[in-house]
Amino acid sequence: MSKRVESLEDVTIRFAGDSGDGMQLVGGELANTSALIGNDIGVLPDYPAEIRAPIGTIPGVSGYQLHISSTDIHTPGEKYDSLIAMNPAALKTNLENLKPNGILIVNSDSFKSRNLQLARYESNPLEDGSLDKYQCFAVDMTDLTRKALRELELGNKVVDRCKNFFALGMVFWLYNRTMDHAVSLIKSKFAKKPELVEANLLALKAGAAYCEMTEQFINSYEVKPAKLKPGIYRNITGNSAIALGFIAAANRSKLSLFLGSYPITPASDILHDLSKYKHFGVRTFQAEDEIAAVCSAVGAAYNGALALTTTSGPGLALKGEAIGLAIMTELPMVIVNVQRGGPSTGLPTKTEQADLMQAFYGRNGESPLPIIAASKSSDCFESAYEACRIAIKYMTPVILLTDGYIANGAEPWSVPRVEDLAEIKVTYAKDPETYMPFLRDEKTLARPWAIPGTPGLEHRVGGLEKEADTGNVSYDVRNHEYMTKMRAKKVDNIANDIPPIEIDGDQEGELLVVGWGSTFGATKTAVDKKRQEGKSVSSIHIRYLNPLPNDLGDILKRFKKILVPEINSGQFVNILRAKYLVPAIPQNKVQGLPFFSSEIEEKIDELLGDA
Amino acid sequence: MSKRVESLEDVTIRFAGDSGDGMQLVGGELANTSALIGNDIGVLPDYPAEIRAPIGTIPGVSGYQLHISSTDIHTPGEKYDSLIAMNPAALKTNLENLKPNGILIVNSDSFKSRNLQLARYESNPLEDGSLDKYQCFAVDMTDLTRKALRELELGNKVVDRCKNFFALGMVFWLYNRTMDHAVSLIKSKFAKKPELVEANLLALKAGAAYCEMTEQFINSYEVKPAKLKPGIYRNITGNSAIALGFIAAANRSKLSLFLGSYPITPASDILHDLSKYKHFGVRTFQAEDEIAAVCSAVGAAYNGALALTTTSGPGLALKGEAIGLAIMTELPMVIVNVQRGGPSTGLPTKTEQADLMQAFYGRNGESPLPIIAASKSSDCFESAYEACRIAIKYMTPVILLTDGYIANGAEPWSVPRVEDLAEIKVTYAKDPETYMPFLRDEKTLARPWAIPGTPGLEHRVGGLEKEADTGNVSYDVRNHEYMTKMRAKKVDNIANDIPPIEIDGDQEGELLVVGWGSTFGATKTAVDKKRQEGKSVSSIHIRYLNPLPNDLGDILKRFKKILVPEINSGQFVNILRAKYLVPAIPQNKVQGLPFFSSEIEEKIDELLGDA
Amino acid sequence: MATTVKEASNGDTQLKLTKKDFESDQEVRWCPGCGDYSILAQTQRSLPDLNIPKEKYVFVSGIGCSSRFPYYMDTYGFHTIHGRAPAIASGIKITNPDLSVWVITGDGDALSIGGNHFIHLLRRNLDINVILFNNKIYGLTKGQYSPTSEYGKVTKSSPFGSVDHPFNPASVAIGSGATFVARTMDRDPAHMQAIIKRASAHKGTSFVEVFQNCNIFNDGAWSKYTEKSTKQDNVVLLEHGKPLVFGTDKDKGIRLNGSTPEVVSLTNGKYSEADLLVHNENDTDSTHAFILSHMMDNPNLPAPIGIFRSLEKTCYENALNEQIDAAKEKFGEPDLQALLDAGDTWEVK
Amino acid sequence: MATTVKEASNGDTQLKLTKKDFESDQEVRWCPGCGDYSILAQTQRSLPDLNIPKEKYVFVSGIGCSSRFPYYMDTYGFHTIHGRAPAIASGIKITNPDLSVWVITGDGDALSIGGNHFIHLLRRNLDINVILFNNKIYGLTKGQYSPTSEYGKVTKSSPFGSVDHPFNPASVAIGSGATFVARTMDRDPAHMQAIIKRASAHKGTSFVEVFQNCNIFNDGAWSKYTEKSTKQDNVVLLEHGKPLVFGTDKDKGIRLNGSTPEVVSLTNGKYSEADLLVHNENDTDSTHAFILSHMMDNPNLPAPIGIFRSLEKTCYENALNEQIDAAKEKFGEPDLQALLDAGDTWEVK
Ligand SMILES: Cc1ncc(C[n+]2csc(CCOP(=O)(O)OP(=O)(O)O)c2C)c(N)n1
Ligand SMILES: Cc1ncc(C[n+]2csc(CCOP(=O)(O)OP(=O)(O)O)c2C)c(N)n1
Ligand code: SF4
Ligand code: SF4
Ligand SMILES: [Mg+2]
Ligand SMILES: [Mg+2]
Repeated sequence: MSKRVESLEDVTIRFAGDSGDGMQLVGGELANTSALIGNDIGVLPDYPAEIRAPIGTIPGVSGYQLHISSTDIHTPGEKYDSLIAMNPAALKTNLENLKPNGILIVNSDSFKSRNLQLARYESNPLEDGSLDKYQCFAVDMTDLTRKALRELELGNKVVDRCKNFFALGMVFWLYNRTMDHAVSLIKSKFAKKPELVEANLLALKAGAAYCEMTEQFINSYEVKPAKLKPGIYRNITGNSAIALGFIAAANRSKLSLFLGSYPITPASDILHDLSKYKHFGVRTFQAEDEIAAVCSAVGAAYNGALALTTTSGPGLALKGEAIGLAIMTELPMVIVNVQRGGPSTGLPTKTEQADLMQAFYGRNGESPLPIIAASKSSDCFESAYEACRIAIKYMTPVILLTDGYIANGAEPWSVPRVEDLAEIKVTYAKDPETYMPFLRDEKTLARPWAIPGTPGLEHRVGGLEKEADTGNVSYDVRNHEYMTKMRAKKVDNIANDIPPIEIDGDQEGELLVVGWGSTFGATKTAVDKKRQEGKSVSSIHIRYLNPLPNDLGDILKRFKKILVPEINSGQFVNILRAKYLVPAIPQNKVQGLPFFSSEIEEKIDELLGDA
Repeated sequence: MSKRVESLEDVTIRFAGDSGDGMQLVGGELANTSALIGNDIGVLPDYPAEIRAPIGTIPGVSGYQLHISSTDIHTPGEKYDSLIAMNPAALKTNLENLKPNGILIVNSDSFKSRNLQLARYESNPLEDGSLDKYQCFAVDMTDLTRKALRELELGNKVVDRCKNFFALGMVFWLYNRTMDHAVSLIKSKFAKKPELVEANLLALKAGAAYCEMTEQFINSYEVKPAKLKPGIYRNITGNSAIALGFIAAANRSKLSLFLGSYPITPASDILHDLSKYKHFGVRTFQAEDEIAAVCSAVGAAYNGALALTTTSGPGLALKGEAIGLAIMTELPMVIVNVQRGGPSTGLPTKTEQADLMQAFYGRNGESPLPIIAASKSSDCFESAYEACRIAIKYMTPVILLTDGYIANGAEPWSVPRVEDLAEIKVTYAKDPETYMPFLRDEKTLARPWAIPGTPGLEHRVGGLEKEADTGNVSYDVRNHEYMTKMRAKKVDNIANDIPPIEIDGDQEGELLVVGWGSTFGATKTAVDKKRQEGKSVSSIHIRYLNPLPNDLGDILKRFKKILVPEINSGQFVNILRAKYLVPAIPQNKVQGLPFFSSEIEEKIDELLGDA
Repeated sequence: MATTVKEASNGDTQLKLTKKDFESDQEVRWCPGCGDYSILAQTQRSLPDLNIPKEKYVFVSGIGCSSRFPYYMDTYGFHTIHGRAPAIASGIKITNPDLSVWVITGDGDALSIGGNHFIHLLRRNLDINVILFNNKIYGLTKGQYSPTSEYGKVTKSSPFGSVDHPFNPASVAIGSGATFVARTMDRDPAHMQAIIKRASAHKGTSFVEVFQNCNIFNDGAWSKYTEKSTKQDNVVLLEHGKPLVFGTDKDKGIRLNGSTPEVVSLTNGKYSEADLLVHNENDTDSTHAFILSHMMDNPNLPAPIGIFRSLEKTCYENALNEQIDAAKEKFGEPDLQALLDAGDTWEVK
Repeated sequence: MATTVKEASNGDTQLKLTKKDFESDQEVRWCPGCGDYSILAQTQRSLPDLNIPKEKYVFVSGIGCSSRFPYYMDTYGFHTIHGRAPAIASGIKITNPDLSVWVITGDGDALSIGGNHFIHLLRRNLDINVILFNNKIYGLTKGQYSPTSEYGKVTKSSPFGSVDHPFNPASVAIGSGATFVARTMDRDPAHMQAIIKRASAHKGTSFVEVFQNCNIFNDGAWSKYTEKSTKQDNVVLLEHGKPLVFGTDKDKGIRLNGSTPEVVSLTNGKYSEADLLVHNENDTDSTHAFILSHMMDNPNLPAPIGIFRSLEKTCYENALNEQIDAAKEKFGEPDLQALLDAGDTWEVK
């Protein structure tokens, strides 16, 4: 039978199975292979808060969604073209978003009564006709994998764990992907257990062969490489990109890098990543808690290091008091908050943007600091780098916001050339004659950085209010007001040191959609589409949330309506309303998931009228 | 010589001396005596952050300011009519605000070269003519006290510590106060050391006698009783009133009272006070830190107690994560934050209103809770009571804001009759048939309170998102959105359960001054005065900061201009601007001091034009 | 959720509860093979014997795999925030001393972020039972080293080996003034049940360290002590009043050399049982328990299992309630109006 | 602020610093008579002998009366937030092991809010010196009981007497794995100076508890140990290698009965010095130090003063730096571009 290959502009695929089924692994591998082929990709890993919930249950389902495209894309897709469901629970929780007539591959071996029951199915969906509106392929993957691996004489338990690669093999055949990268992944991942290398390779090939041999699949598909900007690319998650951004900033500023951190989902990978780079002189300190983590960073900053701390929402809540100390002592550091679903422990593995106000105000007293948010996984590098630049130049703690979605999501990243990175100049104070701990630089209003070990600059800092210039403790009431204003002014002035806003679309019009953080992808996709439909809608994306860009007020006034989509109950929208007195309209989604571009499209239609 | 008594409407007196000079004691005594006479009073204690800074230095100065009036007043006064300065440093730091031709009583014994030097005086102000514009009385208090106490044969050290009562005796004479209360104070305070009773009584009388005998003082003054609303009055500080408010709420709701707290200035006195009332069944737990303090309260709340925690700004920062847990588990408790100067350790003994945004947003995720602020010392009772009522009725943590000024300040309080207090009804769940942990009351949206020990209601709560009704852990995305909205709605609905705003002045006009918290006194005084001058200005005071009163939006729109004075850099003003899109104007003072009414008057003039 | 308690009193009546009565309707969500299952089962098996009505139990936990425990118990339960369970449990116990309060925690939860609350609970000696699931790893966050991980441990956050010296949880507890300290393991159900019951019986804070296997991120961390083949030579079972004897053939013992314990052979004629350290749970001096607690830190010594220390001492909540009772006695029925009217008052007419 | 260091090196050259070199220009703001003055003076007197250039000192404190200390030292100093000094000091030491880092703290600061950071610092054994000013009270907040206040203590927050059992700071430290533990007092300047110098010399975390009098809120809390008339009978001075002898006429000694210390008379002929417990600072087993640490809890025993334990053990920052050096050795000069380009890359033209 000759293979009919249909060419698609883009395709969305979702793997879903038990937490132990290895869905993240094969999903990630399909992403890497596609990126290497030259597709643009967007991914959304989605896994439970338990390490491994009981097998076969709904809470135990782990999903990995991947959007592969031949054009520039910005989201992990919405409705899937294909769903691979390894058990009934995976089918149950994911079917809703499979497109009508979409491809549904299920591991039919697992549709036994116990599993059906665990997934709360009354009858077997493979038999009751409920899947008729899809192209459903029920494949006995367990059985087929066992057969394919029979020769190896491995236990069933080991063999059954290979069926994820069987499924991947099928998808590879279906979407005409090369197996080269998957082969080398298997070889390196199981290097210490050669029998597993062979087993998984066999499973992978068996999956592809199954599609080739059976006559079930009439079509196969391809997605041509995307036309990305020229450059060297690699696939990267937001958390890895942040780690690299910090190393780059330390390297360029010639500061030593210090991270004080306490593990927390979904931020831990930054700690894991940075722990590896000891030869870059990176010092990571796994502290006893978040307070010790941020405090150790304050100590490192006092000592002249490029100091970091990384966390997620509940951890940021704990760090508030110490961030206040860094503000009072005017020490440079970067606090990364990878937002997750709240309040409290909330939904630890889901995404949310609900810590913006906490970043602004989660401390006692008047304690302003710069806030930056990354817009997508690949933007995390530059955002981290920029956060460091500002922290050092202005002697201030900076909060960098990302979220679970872009932290774990991956996409192609155009790897920068080191020589193109912005300069980060550091000058430690040296001269005992002119040194005063709180004598500010006229331009930046930054105080000098005098580090322990420097002869003649011995001085004391602390959390009590300090006298201008000398830095001595001062209870003088007017000095307090003056210093409060200077701390605020120093941060406000940073607005003069950031690039102007780029408007995507017309410079004025009916509607402006304002994004921040990870709403970037869905917003851009939606607005682009609506503009193509001829609607008067533009979008801007705000990386610098505090201080806001100087030109923002002007831009807002040029549009009749302003829409602010956020994965929270409406936070940034209030900042805009309070500051510019514009009737900005919130669009909110609090479902632990990023926006679908269609949701924003609908809102745009609603605001502009459907005409 | 016959005494000429001049009658004054009101008078402002300031005692200032070394931290060890006992100024707070005699200042407080003058306040109590005046209150008992029937004056309205307002006080402002003002002491250094050190327990006792080195004697004679400027940072060591402790002040106590008292406003005594025959009319209803709302502030501790501004410029003083009389200043009692016990040493050069006290003179130096306080002279600025003495009215021209005001009465200045100095302890001339302490104007020796060492003290002058410590106070950074180049020449002796008693000799260089710099005090000519005041009625200056240089009195050798140390020497006169020693002489008066000679018979007792006590050491000089002991004798010298009595000179504060000598000074008080002078002031008593000068303002024609009865000594009865002071005499009983001395008797009870020094009950264990009879020799000190005698010594201080002698000093007190000697002070008065000195004025009577010498011909220095031509005039003496009196301030007639104020015409307060009928009732039983006592003088009370904000912190004591809070403690009583809580006891009253516990008593009326028949709940047992639990306070988990960690000492911190200026909130510690609430802990001290409540620790005394063991016979009211009050359990106080001095925890190892603020986190343990709030957590113990969460545990007590889970257990069906009326749970409290008290702190100041840095402590609130530490409590954020656990407050989020109380929000997620929907447990009732009251968090008192007595605001002080920030950021960080800041100015611990000074006042500020800079934790409002922290109260709103100092936690991860979408975590709304009700916020109430007390307006003056005597209002703390009702505010505390009301915070309890709302917490219990709506099963929610409530933040109650006060500040150092009203917490330490004292004023006459019209003691309520127990039977007039609002009802606080508590119903614990009992019925295993109908019980579900998160099944909400239709009206209040509160979940049922089922306390450990109740047979058949065994259930689990926690910080993870929970399924509506059942309270089981749920990662369902739509349930999360639903629960997020329900938590917000429950808090928003409280707006239907609070009294309408009272407008002080016309119902519409040119200018509305909006106060919250301790700006009440200065705002009211200023607006009353300007209205008497015929200006079109009204004022409102907002006790319920979240949710805001339903009628607020309407009221704001009836005025052309809106002014929001705050002891911070502008916080509440932004809440109003964001919510109502009104161009409210901030008036800010960040000097660790309350507003003077004159400052608000000036601002009113500026906004309305001087005409 | 309906209670199956036969008699809702705490008196002498036998309540006749069973393991099933303590099983909630929630699916247990640990990895297959996790040691947590055994601890849950032993707890559910032990509680019926305590003859406490089930509505009087409150299980309080922090965050971690172990801290999911309360969801699986059909009692009152509170899954709180990371590290804070002791503080929340304190608020519960103080406001109702009548409850049987249990803190379920992990090595990270109790000793890393929660270290301070842990030691303060021990010193205050509230009558709360603390069960620490020690798997020497952060399970829930997928495998970083914990404060009990061994020096040099390679984990996700220590790819070059950890440079933290570990805590010995029992030593920390004794240094903090703990009145009841015990150690048991997931693989010894009978022993664990006995310890759970003793912990419950102790008035004051009971601290129980459980060797727990995390088969995903730290498999076999305790196998030396738990596997049949090696257990006898590496574990010494503590029995009150008995000398410390161990080994497959009970051929070895522990003797004090000064204050330092050492292993002696009982078969070479040099030492007999009479020379050995005799276990005394109730020693008022905490040194004996301290010696036992850190024997494990010395690779040449076996790890003691059992009750290191059990000593009566005033419980915080009892002392507090006595003060309250005394104050009520002294000042009589509280009169709110009188309280409000107290101090110097005056009347305006 | 200009340094008076004669030679800015840390070599053999004598720096010739004096007490004055360590006095800052800030007015000292403690109550007259406060024990803190003596600790400040002894520190300023001791440092010149350490021969460390003054720019290499960093004094880090939390919040409390005691924590004002750094302002008065003309060295680098950081007055941080309540309880967190050990964590901040850790960040300092890790990023520059060449500095001499000191943590100044109080009983509330170190043991109440800061308890967790304190015990974790001790277990990690960073080369930091911790001086705890123990006045058994919260001074700065005007007199509430602290974690070292005695049971039953009447204070502002415990008008009916505290129902908290106190910590013994030295026992907590030893239970947490401290490698250097010592005790001294504000009223014994010479002893304190000696201890400060030894603490500085120790590589690893040095913990020094100082009995400090707060004459305003807890006057005389230590007088039993510090007053001439009672000191001899209530304090035993620890000297390495010597038996524990004390009493006005050196007539009493401490003997171990099993592992429990007891006082014996040296004059009634029953016991001689040979029967006494001999002090060994360097005992690898921490039991000896633990016994000494909690002798004070027993009112019949004297309080030991001196160095309880001094043991070398890898310091966190050294181990970390060795890993970094080894990694650099192994992977060569860091090449940022190569790092960014690592992994699977592809080129778009
Ligand atoms: C404030 C906060 N910080 C960090 C976390 C992330 N976190 C959850 S559990 C855990 C450690 C769990 O280790 P352990 O207590 O040993 O429990 P185990 O999972 O091993 O049973 C961490 C770091 C959190 N949930 N909250
Ligand atoms: C977060 C925080 N909580 C509470 C306080 C208030 N506070 C300041 S010092 C102190 C206790 C001081 O006691 P201690 O450490 O013994 O020092 P001392 O004053 O006795 O020297 C407290 C509770 C604070 N400054 N910050
Ligand atoms: S990760 Fe480890 S501790 Fe957690 S459930 Fe799995 S096996 Fe148990
Ligand atoms: S309050 Fe006590 S500890 Fe503080 S300075 Fe005064 S005497 Fe010293
Ligand atoms: Mg663990
Ligand atoms: Mg103290």
